[in-house]
Amino acid sequence: MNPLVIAPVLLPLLAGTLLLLLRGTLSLRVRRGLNLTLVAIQILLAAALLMTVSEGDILIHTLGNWPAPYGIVLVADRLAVWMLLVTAILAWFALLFAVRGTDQGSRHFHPLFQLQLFGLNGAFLTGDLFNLFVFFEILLLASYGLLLHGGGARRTRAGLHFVALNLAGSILFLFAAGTFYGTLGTLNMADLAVKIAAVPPENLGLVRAAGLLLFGVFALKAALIPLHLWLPAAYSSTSAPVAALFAIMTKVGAYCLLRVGTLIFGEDAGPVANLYTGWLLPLALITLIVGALGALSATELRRQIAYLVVVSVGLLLTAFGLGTPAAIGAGLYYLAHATFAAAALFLLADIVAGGRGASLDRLTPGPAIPRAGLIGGLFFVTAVLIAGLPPLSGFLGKFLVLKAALADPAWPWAMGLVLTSGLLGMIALTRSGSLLFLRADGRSGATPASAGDLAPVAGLLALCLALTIWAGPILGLAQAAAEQVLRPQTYIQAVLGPTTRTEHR
Amino acid sequence: MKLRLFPHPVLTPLLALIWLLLANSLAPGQILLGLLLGWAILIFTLRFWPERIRIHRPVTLFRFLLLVLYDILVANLNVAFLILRGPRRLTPAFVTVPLDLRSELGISLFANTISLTPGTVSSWLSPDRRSLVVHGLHVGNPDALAATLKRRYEAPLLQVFEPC
Amino acid sequence: MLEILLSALILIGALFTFIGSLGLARLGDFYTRLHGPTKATTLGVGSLLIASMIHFSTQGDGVSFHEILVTLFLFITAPVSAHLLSKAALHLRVKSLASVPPRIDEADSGSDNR
Amino acid sequence: MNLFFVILIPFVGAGLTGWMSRFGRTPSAWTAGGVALLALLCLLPSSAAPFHGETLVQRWQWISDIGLDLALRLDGLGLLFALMILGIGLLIILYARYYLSERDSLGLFYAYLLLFMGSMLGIVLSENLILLLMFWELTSLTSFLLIGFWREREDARKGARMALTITGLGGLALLGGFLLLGEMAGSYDLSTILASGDRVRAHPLYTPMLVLILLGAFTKSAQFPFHFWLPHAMAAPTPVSAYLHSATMVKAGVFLMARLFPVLSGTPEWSWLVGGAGLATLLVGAWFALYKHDLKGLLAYSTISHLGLITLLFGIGTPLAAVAGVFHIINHATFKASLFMAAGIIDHECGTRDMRRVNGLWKFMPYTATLAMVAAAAMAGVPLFNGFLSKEMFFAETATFYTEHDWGWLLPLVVVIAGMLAVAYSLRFIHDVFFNGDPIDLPRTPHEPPFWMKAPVGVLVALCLLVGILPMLTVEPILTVAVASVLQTPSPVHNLAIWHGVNLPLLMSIAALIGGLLIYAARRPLFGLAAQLEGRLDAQAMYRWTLGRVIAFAAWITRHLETGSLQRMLLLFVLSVLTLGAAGFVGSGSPLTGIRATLPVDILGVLVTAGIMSAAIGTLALHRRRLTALIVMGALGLLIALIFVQFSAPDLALTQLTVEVVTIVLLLLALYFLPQRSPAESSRATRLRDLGVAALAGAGTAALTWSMLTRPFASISDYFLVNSLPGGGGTNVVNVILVDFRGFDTLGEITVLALAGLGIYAMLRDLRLQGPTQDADGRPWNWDLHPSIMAALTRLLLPLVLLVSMFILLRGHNLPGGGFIAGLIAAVGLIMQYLTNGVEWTHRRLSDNLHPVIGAGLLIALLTGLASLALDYPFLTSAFAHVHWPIVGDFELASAMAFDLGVYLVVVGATLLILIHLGLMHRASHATSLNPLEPR
Amino acid sequence: MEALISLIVGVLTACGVYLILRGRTFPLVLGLTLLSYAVNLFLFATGRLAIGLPPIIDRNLAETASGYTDPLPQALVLTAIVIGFAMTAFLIMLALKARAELGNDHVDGRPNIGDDA
Amino acid sequence: MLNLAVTIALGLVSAAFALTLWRLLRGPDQPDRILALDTLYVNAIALLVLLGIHLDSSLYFEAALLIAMMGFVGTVALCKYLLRGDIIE
Repeated sequence: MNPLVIAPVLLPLLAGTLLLLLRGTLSLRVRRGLNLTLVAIQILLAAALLMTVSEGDILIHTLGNWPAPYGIVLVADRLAVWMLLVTAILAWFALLFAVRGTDQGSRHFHPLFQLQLFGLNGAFLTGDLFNLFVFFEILLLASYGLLLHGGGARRTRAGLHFVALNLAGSILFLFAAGTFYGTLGTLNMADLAVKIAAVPPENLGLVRAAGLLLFGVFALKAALIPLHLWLPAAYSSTSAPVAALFAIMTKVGAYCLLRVGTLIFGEDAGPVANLYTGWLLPLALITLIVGALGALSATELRRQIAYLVVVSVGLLLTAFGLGTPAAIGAGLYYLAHATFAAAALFLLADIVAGGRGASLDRLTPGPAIPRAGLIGGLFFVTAVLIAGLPPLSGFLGKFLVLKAALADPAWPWAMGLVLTSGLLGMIALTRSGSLLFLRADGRSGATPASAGDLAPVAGLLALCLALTIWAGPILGLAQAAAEQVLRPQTYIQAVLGPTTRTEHR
Repeated sequence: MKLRLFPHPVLTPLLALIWLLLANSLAPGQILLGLLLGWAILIFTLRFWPERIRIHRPVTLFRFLLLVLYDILVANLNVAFLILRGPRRLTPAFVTVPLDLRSELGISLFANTISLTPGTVSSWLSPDRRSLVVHGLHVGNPDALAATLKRRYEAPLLQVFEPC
Repeated sequence: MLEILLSALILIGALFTFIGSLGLARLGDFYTRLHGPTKATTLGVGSLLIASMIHFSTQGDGVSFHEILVTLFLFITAPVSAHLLSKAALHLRVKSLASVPPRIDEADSGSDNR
Repeated sequence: MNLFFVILIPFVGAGLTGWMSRFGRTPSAWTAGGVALLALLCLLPSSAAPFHGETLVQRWQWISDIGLDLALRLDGLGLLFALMILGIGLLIILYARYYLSERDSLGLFYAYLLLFMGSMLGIVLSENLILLLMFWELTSLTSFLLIGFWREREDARKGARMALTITGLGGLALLGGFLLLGEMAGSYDLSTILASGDRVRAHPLYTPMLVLILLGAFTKSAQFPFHFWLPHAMAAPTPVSAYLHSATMVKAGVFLMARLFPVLSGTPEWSWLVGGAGLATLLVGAWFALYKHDLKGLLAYSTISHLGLITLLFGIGTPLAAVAGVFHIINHATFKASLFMAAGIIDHECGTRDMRRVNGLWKFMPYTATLAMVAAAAMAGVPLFNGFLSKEMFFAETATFYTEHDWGWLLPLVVVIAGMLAVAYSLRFIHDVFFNGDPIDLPRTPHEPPFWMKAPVGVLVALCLLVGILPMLTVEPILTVAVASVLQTPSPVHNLAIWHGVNLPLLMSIAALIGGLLIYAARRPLFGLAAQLEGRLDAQAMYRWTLGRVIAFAAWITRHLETGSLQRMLLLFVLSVLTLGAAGFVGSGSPLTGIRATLPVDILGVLVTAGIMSAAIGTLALHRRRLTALIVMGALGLLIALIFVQFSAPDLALTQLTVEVVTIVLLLLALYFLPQRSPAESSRATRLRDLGVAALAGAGTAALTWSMLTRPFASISDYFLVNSLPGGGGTNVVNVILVDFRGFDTLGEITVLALAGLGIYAMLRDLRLQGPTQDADGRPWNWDLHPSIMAALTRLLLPLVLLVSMFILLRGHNLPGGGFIAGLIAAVGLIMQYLTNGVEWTHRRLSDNLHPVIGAGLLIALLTGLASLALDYPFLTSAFAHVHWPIVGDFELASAMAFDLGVYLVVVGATLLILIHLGLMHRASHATSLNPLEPR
Repeated sequence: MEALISLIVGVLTACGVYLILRGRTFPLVLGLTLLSYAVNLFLFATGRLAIGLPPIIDRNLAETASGYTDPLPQALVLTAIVIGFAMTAFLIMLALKARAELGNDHVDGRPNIGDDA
Repeated sequence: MLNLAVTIALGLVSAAFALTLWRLLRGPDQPDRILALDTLYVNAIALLVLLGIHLDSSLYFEAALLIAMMGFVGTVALCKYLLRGDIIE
């Protein structure tokens, strides 16, 4: 019973509660510092967990001391911890940006922020399908609050669409989870995996339908075509730190697709083995190209970045859809990169918009940005990252995915579409970059961005640089996580024990 | 201070009684719990009560309640008959009843009694609270109805709540 | 004997419930329809609750008086609902078979100074 | 190790130089020069190795798992290129110091230049293909910065973008090609790849791989039809052009062909693709070069043409052709760099580069003119200059080709025509600029440039001469080792000499020279022809058109996909889900109906079903009259509660009932601010479509339900039933599940509720809505804010309601109820006070600061769980005990009850928070009492 | 009985889907409410239908699992109802905010649409 | 006999339900519908009591109690809406 497993879930909840209760007592400065400290502790926690699971152990925490599959379990395997770490790091930088003023746009930013992390961490750790639903709702509701933070017509409209669509998604989740329970009689994911392998043929239809409905839920979260349409407006209209934090949101969907696709519908799932892969790869590839086209046609920087997030989702899910250890490992590496890079770009876009006065981030000639050299340099580096150009982590990720794709019969498609989308993304970013930084019409914009504004961006870029330099060991971690994910038996044994626990009855 | 801690000597046992009804039990633990809750809830809710309710003639009130119960029974039979007989033969009418009651609670109780009893629903209270418009399902003589209502219900209520 | 009493109470209760709803469905205008449910159903549900009380009190698991609470609730709330509904209908000038006293109209519209 | 530093030094030096620029232009220039020199010095210790036939490989582990290491290699080819890059780089640094004006940030320029230099060195020194590719793309990026250096100029920006787009396209294709190549060879290491040529050429994917790699090479080296970016890149400062477009960037493409020559060449595909592209480029470039009035434009097209020549040589594919190719790379670098620098001097001095205006400069700057003329002669292939030698070899190779192939005679012919054109444009460069009358309307009066600006040109021109006259002494050793590493065999026998006797190549050269003179003489009519052709054969227009189409297509598809319409998104969502569900079920072949026995239908079931169906359809039919729809939906909620009652779920029924009412109150609060009716907006067809989709969705879920309900199943629930009392201490299994077995869910659930409260509270700030002053029918609102009959009685009800709420809370563990339902009941009771007595009245009695309540609730629930964690049990482990107190008797204390209390508080707090603040929101817009008789 | 429940779920879903495809916020809320009714019923039904067997353990009887309906779906539905309520509340608020900031109650806040048609 | 009575009673209450539902959908005015909803709640209490007797279970009592409470709140809120539009003011 390792309390380390549950700490990443409980800490943000406790933090959120305390920040809520102490709202009136503590000054804003103190609360900011407190929040930053708490998120930093979460980074340390995740890192400690990563150390613990690096040997391949899977840690579990049986909540309420009820054995699985009856109680809810939290499961920390390499994949989950990987996600935790990426989330915590991202959150810290997003928060660092937010405490420079965005957190004052509306009430309760800090509790909402922590509760958002509660939802995210819970979703990554839980080993129970219905509990996953609950955490989805937590992270969604927190994200609604954060998304709307600050207000404004565009934000409200986007928020309304986001909320409505996700509500529909939640309903679908319940249908899917219900069908699973009504057919297999359990909700624990490991137990589901065990039961599904032995599903009688007459129940196959229900199980498959449930699986694909769940696929629909996750596809919506992950913004897979044609369910990606909520993303551009939502991400482009919200405040910068929130958009940066949202870089992880689509990855939750991707994570779930990977988790469910490998655990429940993995190789050992008998008649329903690999149910997701057939759908995932083609859809991911189309997403990739549609996202790239969207980025090319965007007339605002933030919308363009939002579409680039769609592109990254496409590439990520392409990797997951390929389903080999190499591909999934590549995908996990890319996931970290894409999250940080997109976040950096969102933050940068905010600085750009702030520096251009009334022109904001519209891709039209406008006033010169103060400190254009520095900001432009950062933009250049970030754009190189996002577009997947060498020599940074974006290129490595793309290269790894492509290399892994060669083993798949569909590799010409994968290669063609990935490369084309890369080209389109590059053209798009070149256009916007040269427009924003090179083509100023001389008028001076607003107050210059301070070093403090740029620090989170620089920090995120430094992370990407670290991802590049230490690509070897980091990729090793990702690869190990991928291999572990593809051996669901270890997960099942860790959760249910060596023998399937039927004697409890 | 004493008032704060024990706000109402009657209502606390009353609530405890209701608690026992809810719990369907007379166990000592439940009685204790009921009293405790009756006390705690009253402390919290007493400020929601508009005015100190003072009952001047409990016996009259009790008699009045029995009368109402009886009237409800009769009224129900009456209305059932009217409904079954069909809508054609009904002569509905609005009747205005002048009010002597002044307290909010008194008026409310009067109006409610009217609604529960013979073929009448209190429909409208004038802004000055001096008259109540009543809808009758089958009214022969409006003035007589108004007089009956005043005599049968308002008078005892006046005695109980506003003896001046 | 007890069973007969119970059955009678149940049937009476159900019958009055039914008649109340019948009135709601049959009668000619809103104000007359209002009478059915407020009265017939209070009695109907009342006798059903008494039946339930008797039934469960005689089942052996001790007395069952908590049905009184429901009745109490209904008796407090039903007239209030009826009054409010009637008031709302008058405010909305819902068509009435009986003539509406003119002062209601005056008070409701004339004094509104917004 | 030193190779690593050769590459690293420029990168680090770039930063240093940029930083030095704050101390002035000269320190910055010195630093840049020093950096380049340092890199060169670093290279020298290793440079002997290639001459001994060794290939130096240095390797650092990076991502070894996937065959990506920092592996560098130094062989003859690499050394040759590295020397060119560094050597010419040094000259360019010197030149740029004087070329760039005070306004330009020299430090930034040098930083970019050094970055580019480092990238270029990386390409030529990479042992690992992927590493090579990374540097390849870096040159694209850094050249983007260099070309767009004068960012205020529109043409610079466009040129830079175009260059990046085209070379970026190539880079991506190259990535694909390298991936395939690495897969075929089993490694990304050049050593391995170069040794596995046969395997690669026999691979079924050879052709696509070749095409992809060549796409990369061709775009970089500006081969037809991708040549058009190069002239536009002339918007760059001239030192950049001199560097990038003579010795470095554009040479990367031909370098790559040389590098992979042993692996890829020797197949018909190679010959046709490479030879064809080279030949076309040779001609097209030469043709356009002649007619450019812009000095740099002429040089740009001539560069294209010469790159075509080199490509063609590699396409021919014989060992001697490779020798010629490498030789011409060297020669072209020298004379073209000097020519560009000369052009820069002219531009610098005259303020324009238009050859129609720049005439007769011989009088103004004789030294520069001499240097330029020598370089131009080398370009034209005049004997005694280096260009002549390689051109001669080139002619020889085409002549050999003629003997070996049908239609082969065409090649020498075409090549000679190209040679003529080359002579002609070289002549034009010399004649137009330095002679041909007087300058016309120049912005400045030209004179000789500073010495240090001419010096680099002089060095290069001297090299042209030296190589041209004494090839064996100067260029032969390095050429031999370079060719050896290109061919991976010892260099074939070749004889670098001016005079080989009268043979076919010499005749061809003479023909070219004479023809060139003739063409130049007849240039006037030809200019007209060219002007006509230019409009038609404009690859750049095609590029623009294509890009425009792509962007238009992107915009079109995005516009049609992302219309910003929620209805569309939802429709797509529903359709996707239907597809997924149907595909899942239908694809399995399972029967719809299972074998489980069904319950008999009873009267209540029919009643409720009929009721729900009519209420649901009623809601649908009446949805445009919103209040009506709401009322009908209220009935629906009640009926659903009845289903829960009927099928043994009292807890659910209670929950459903309370939630329903709270929802209705909430909706009513909202409806006040919304239109009372929905307009009929959708067309009949849309409605029919939606009805169809809705019917399908309904059929789908109905089928799913039916299919599931008719199948037997075994679930984990028996465990809960058995363990609820002994393990959880409660008889209401649902509640025990909620607070114990799955207490974590509940913790999440109350967090959701708290979040909703907080989110709404946060959202409501600054939200001011004006409610209507009359209802939908235009009637003013009733004056009576709080009808007194209602108010008086509901106040009495409050203690009753709270009592019930406590009752439901306390019994929940054993009988239907629990914290959530109890909390809602209490909330409803309190809301009722708001409803009947108004906000102000209630506020005097009840604080509206509900955050502490929510927070306390969450904290209690959380601490209950943490308590067990502190005792070394898992989170939320429950404990319960039977306690016996005198008088009170037996009762049970369970930690789950504390948890339930937390739930209760959160529910009360959140529900009230939501409803009250919505009520408060429009308090401002309200007049207070409206009773005409009550005092205000 | 199972057929009736299936029918109910189907009809509720159909009506809900139709309503969420309307262009105004209020029908959207109504539609989502209907859909959550449908899914709650569905989730509830996953434990199969049983009449008169509420999962309240009788202390006097032996500890046996038979004779009770499946309690787990009920707990799940309870959670789902609560979450659904929270979500609906949030959506309603958001609809109001949209009405205030976009000027009308169309889900897309179309600028050229009048309010009361 | 009790069973028969309960069955008949169930039939009667169901018929009452149906009539009320008809009024609910038919209208014609909003007060009619609210009244019908209110009546529906009362009918539901009757139904629950009957069901309790029928199934011999007192577990339905709380539901009845809650219906009584919630039905009232719903009706009050709806009426208030008709009168004032703004129900919490």
